[in-house]
Amino acid sequence: MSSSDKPISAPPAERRLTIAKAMSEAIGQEMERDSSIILLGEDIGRMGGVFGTTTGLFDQFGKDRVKDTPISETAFIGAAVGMAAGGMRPIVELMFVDFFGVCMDAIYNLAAKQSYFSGGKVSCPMVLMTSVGGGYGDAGQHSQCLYATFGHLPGMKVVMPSNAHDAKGLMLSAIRDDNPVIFMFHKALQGMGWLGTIAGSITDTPDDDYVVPIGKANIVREGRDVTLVGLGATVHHGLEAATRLADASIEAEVIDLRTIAPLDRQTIIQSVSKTGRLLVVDDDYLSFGVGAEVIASVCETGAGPLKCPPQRIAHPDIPIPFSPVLEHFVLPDAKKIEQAVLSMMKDEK
Amino acid sequence: MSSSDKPISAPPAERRLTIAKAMSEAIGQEMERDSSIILLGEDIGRMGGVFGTTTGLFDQFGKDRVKDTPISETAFIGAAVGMAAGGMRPIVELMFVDFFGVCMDAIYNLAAKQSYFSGGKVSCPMVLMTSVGGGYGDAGQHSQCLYATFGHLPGMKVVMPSNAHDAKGLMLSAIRDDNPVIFMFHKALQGMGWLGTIAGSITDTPDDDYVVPIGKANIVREGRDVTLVGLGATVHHGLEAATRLADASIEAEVIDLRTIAPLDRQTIIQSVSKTGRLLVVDDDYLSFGVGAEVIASVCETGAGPLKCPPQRIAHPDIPIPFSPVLEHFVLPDAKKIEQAVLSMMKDEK
Amino acid sequence: MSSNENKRLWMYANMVKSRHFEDLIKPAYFEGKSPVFNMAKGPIPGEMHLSDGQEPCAVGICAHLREDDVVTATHRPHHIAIAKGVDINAMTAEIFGKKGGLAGGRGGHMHLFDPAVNFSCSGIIAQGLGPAVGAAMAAKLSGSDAVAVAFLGEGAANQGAFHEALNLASVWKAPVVFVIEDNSYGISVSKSDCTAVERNAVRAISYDMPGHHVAKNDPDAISEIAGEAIRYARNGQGPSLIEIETSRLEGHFMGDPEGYRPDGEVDRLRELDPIPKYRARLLADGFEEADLESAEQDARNIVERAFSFARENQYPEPEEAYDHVFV
Amino acid sequence: MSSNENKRLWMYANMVKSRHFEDLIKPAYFEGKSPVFNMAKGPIPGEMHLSDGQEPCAVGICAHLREDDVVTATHRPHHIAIAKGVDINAMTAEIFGKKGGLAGGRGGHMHLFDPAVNFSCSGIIAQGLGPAVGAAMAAKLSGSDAVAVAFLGEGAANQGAFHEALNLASVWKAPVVFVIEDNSYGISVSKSDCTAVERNAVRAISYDMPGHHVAKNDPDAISEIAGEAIRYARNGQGPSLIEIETSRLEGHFMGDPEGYRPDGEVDRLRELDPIPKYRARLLADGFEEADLESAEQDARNIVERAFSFARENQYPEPEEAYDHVFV
Ligand SMILES: Cc1ncc(C[n+]2csc(CCOP(=O)(O)OP(=O)(O)O)c2C)c(N)n1
Ligand SMILES: Cc1ncc(C[n+]2csc(CCOP(=O)(O)OP(=O)(O)O)c2C)c(N)n1
Ligand SMILES: [Mg+2]
Ligand SMILES: [Mg+2]
Repeated sequence: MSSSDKPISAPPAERRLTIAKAMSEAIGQEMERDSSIILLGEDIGRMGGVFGTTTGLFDQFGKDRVKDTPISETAFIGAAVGMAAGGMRPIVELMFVDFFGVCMDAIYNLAAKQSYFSGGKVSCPMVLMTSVGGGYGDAGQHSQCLYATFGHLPGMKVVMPSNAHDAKGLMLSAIRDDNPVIFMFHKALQGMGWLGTIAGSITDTPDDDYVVPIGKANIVREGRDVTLVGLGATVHHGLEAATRLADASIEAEVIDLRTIAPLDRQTIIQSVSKTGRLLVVDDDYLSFGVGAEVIASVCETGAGPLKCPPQRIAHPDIPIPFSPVLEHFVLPDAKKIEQAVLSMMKDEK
Repeated sequence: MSSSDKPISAPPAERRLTIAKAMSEAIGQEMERDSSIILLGEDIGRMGGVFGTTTGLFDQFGKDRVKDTPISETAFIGAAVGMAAGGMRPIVELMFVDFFGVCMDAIYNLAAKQSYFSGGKVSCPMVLMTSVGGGYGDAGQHSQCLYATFGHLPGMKVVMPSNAHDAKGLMLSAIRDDNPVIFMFHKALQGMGWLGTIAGSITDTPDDDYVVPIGKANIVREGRDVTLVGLGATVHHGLEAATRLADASIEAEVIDLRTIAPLDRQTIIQSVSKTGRLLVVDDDYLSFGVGAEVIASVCETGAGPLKCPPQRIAHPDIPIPFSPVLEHFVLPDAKKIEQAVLSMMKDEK
Repeated sequence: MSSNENKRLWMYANMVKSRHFEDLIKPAYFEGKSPVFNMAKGPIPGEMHLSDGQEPCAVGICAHLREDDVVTATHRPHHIAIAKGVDINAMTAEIFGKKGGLAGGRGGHMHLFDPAVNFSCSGIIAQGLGPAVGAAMAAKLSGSDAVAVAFLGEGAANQGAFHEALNLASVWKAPVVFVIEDNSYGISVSKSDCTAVERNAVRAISYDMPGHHVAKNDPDAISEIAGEAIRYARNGQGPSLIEIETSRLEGHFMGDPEGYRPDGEVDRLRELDPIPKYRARLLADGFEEADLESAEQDARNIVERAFSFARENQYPEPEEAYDHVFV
Repeated sequence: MSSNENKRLWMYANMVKSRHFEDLIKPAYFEGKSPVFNMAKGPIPGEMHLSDGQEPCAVGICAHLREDDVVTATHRPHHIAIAKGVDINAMTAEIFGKKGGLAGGRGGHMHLFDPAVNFSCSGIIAQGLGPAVGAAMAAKLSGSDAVAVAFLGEGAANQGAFHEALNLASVWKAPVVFVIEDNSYGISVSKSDCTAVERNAVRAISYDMPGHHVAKNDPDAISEIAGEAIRYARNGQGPSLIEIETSRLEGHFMGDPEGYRPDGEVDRLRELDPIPKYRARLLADGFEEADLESAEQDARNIVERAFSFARENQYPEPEEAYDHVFV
């Protein structure tokens, strides 16, 4: 059992929250402040969200503001667009990002283009929150990440926290943003007991109102030898690998993207200019993915000189397999990162 | 008026076909050979396809094999998956790729995963043909390319011809492939009079049965100084730029990807190893796009040494604007390629 | 004039305005597109979906709408936009891709947004229905009695979004009216070749909402039913579905060779052109020829001024392409 | 025994088999998941949707199906797979992620494909309906009289794919039967909170097809209606819709705390458990206790052998993850 694999234990400090709790808290606090916020989605009412994103909010705000929907993603995400145009600030849950195929038009052709098609006159202040990621045996239609799918299409901001602190701050930024924001949350970090949770995602989370800005990556560990770029779960794998690499006197700098679109290229390029080595790690499909975008963004600037070719680790271009022996074989983890870095250190130009 | 902008004139040789005619011909010839092929889509019956992809086939094969559908993409693409599992070889048209948002589940969660979820026991021999591209003022919901959107998701092959010869050969490959193949055709190349057509897409096209293999890029012009990678329309822009660059004694090698997934990395890497310079040009959105994947694929191998940073030109990360002055400003063209190459030649390391 | 007479004259004038609008679009669209028809050329590139023949649907519904009522329309939006009171100068400029257009030329004819009168449209079939439900709920939850109307074609009634939106509207008792303009074609495919039922109005049963059918493309009949459905929504009684039998006098889009039409169909439809028919009826009902003529003239003037505005308006600077991706 | 008696015994045996299957899944699923319930752990990770209570739907329909008839099922597929005759050893091994599984462990419990009996399922709501229409058409066009059946939940009847597939099936006169297992919940959301109509069967009107409603989770009643609808399809008369009132005796998935259930609901439902009820009826109808017991024993043995097979079966080699992305 790896260190990231422990069941959640009681948080030591009072304000140590899971991402789920941080999301609910941010939404609840903001709903108190702003009566134009409305929540829509499947099982987000009485149940509080399959992934705990709306816990307690139905009781607190009632059924007019916290609305369970039919299994009609096209209609209710479309409705959110109409609400947003009409002055409300809907927060909508798409239970799994894997379901985007039944409702993507409302997202990328309506929400994402409302501002452009209206010359900036009609805004679309909506948050679409959706779960991503696998690793728990939920197979090929319930474990996808699709970061690049969303990052590729203009007009939406796309964020994903790796811990509760950032989850709250990014959620507040997302709700207050006048543009559509896709808020991805990773199931391996969510802090639902029944899913298992990487411990590092449970962090001190201020009770107050604060924002984590959209579009700003975070250097979660400094280092001089190699830049590890990750997001969500892979940030924790990167940190774990960095700890092990430090034993071998290799100092990895770990960057948590936090925002997929717009991508904070500057932070990455600065880091790589310092370290001269780049490894991107994500758990979305490899080709046309986050790794490619980060590598290209660095290489096209001529940043460097790079000491070895930039590398990427991702889920390979195969559907996500069910059997744990298969799934864990193909998912990125700390060990794969460690090995990749070790071989990059050897592979000097 | 650029050279690529001429109205279609009568083809000089008898077998000079447009891509539309080449597609119809391939489908018709294959339908004669193979009675398990069925055609489904909107307006593909009597009308012969909005983009001429099924001209004459309704009259030739009748309404049982050439079926106009309701505007129900989820149902009829889903039906194609069921037909494919049941031993047929459906060819389905999604009129514009921009509509993927109403039916992507049937494509990427059903068609693309049928083989994997059945351990290879249930195949999904279907072709989904769909129009891509803008440049003719059809605005933000009818001009998108989405190459990377489809290329990113595993289990599908994705092809796009730049000329009629390849269109026929790729279509025959696609139909005979036992896996789902997304066959994109570019509106600027289609040879519909009413759309205007880049002349180079109209080529000699054998009457016979021949295939262009899926997964093999094509070097359409050899050169020693820079590798231009394009697909569909941008291949022609690349060729036009190469002609102009040749006047300045710069010899560009132009690669036509032809297949987006699986990407022929080897051909690209070999070319870049020779030229030392890489410029990728596509008309899909820039970020998380084809350019990123091609650049990353080259850089991660350490191919080179590169004489200057690899570059990409694409549609920027904005919805596709309607007004021609806006749209032509943001679309890639020969001039932008030429200028990019000229500045790359200056920018030696 | 009585308020009903006023309304009828308003409906007539807006039908004329809409038709004149399309009549001016036609030659403008073909500029630069002959002798070779190439959609990319001329001052109005891209697809162009005209609404000739469908004017009664727009005016019959919009006669009952206020500025704060929301309308979502389709790829064939001009008649509806005009009847809803969209700024016709800015709308025309948008269609010409000009800086003074509703969206500064970014949207074009399928993407007309005018927040001043709460109008918008989308080019993806049936995808305006969800937003209309949401707009209706935004009004309802804010305590307003504004309503929303979603227009769709009969072809769109076979799209999943139709089913989801009507069910959701019913469950939420949203003040929204769904209006099917049944012109019996989706591009080349006739309704009977792709729709399991003869009348889409029966589908209202699946959503426990009133389903109305209006025959004969008749503005008065449409207005009567529309009044009922919109009152029903405004009173908090919930959504309705209205199916209107109308006709598409032009091709699906300009340049459509219409080979799929039975011989003589267009001629037959033209004989039933709702505008001269309605004019004759108004005269028979005692309207003065002079009043109609002056309404016609006003309508035409407005349209002509809009086209002048659009033509004289400048193009955006190319760099403006980058603006307004986000607000 | 008469053929009808045989069929009833078959239905009973398959309900028992299905229930016993779920009864063995339960402890197996919880292995490694206690004291802390973590879905990722144990021999069966991931979500697990049990079908306890819904067996009558599966057997009532499948009693009329042949191997060459096609079934598409849902995220809650075990009872249907068993009644359709899916290889139970390979199915169990698949659920355990083993090499001998239907897909060598690639698919898991929501993705069971057995081409030998033309069974498949998908985890995305209502997305199996289009494929069923296509499968039905593949049979029809090849001259076979095979039919297809698509199962869905009542929650899925609000998804756009439902509307599109039923309309398409009707337009094509496809030999397909749509079967709604109405267990009155979609996860935590009750049918009445999200469905505009009380009975989904009325929605058949929108597609000009017969719509049947079967109350009380009764295998005989289901079988009777199913026989009619499947005959109708086989005879080339077209599609039908069947709505079955059934009950979900377990949570939506294993581990569901079911806080959304009214107090006492599960107890009430358990009292109506269709399996003991049907057993009692068969006895009342003159079946021999011994025959039932032997059928039960056979069913249990088959299930137990399947679990032994699955447990003893080896895991795939990790590298096999890369196989079969393409055929
Ligand atoms: C989801 C989707 N599918 C297909 C199209 C292409 N398309 C544009 S208009 C049209 C026909 C629409 O028919 P109908 O709804 O009856 O409206 P009408 O054109 O008759 O006004 C089609 C198929 C589209 N825009 N969106
Ligand atoms: C398109 C889509 N939306 C949401 C879900 C999540 N989900 C899985 S099962 C379920 C409830 C389904 O309810 P119903 O159709 O009644 O089937 P039941 O679970 O009761 O058998 C939901 C919402 C999904 N799998 N697919
Ligand atoms: Mg129509
Ligand atoms: Mg249910």
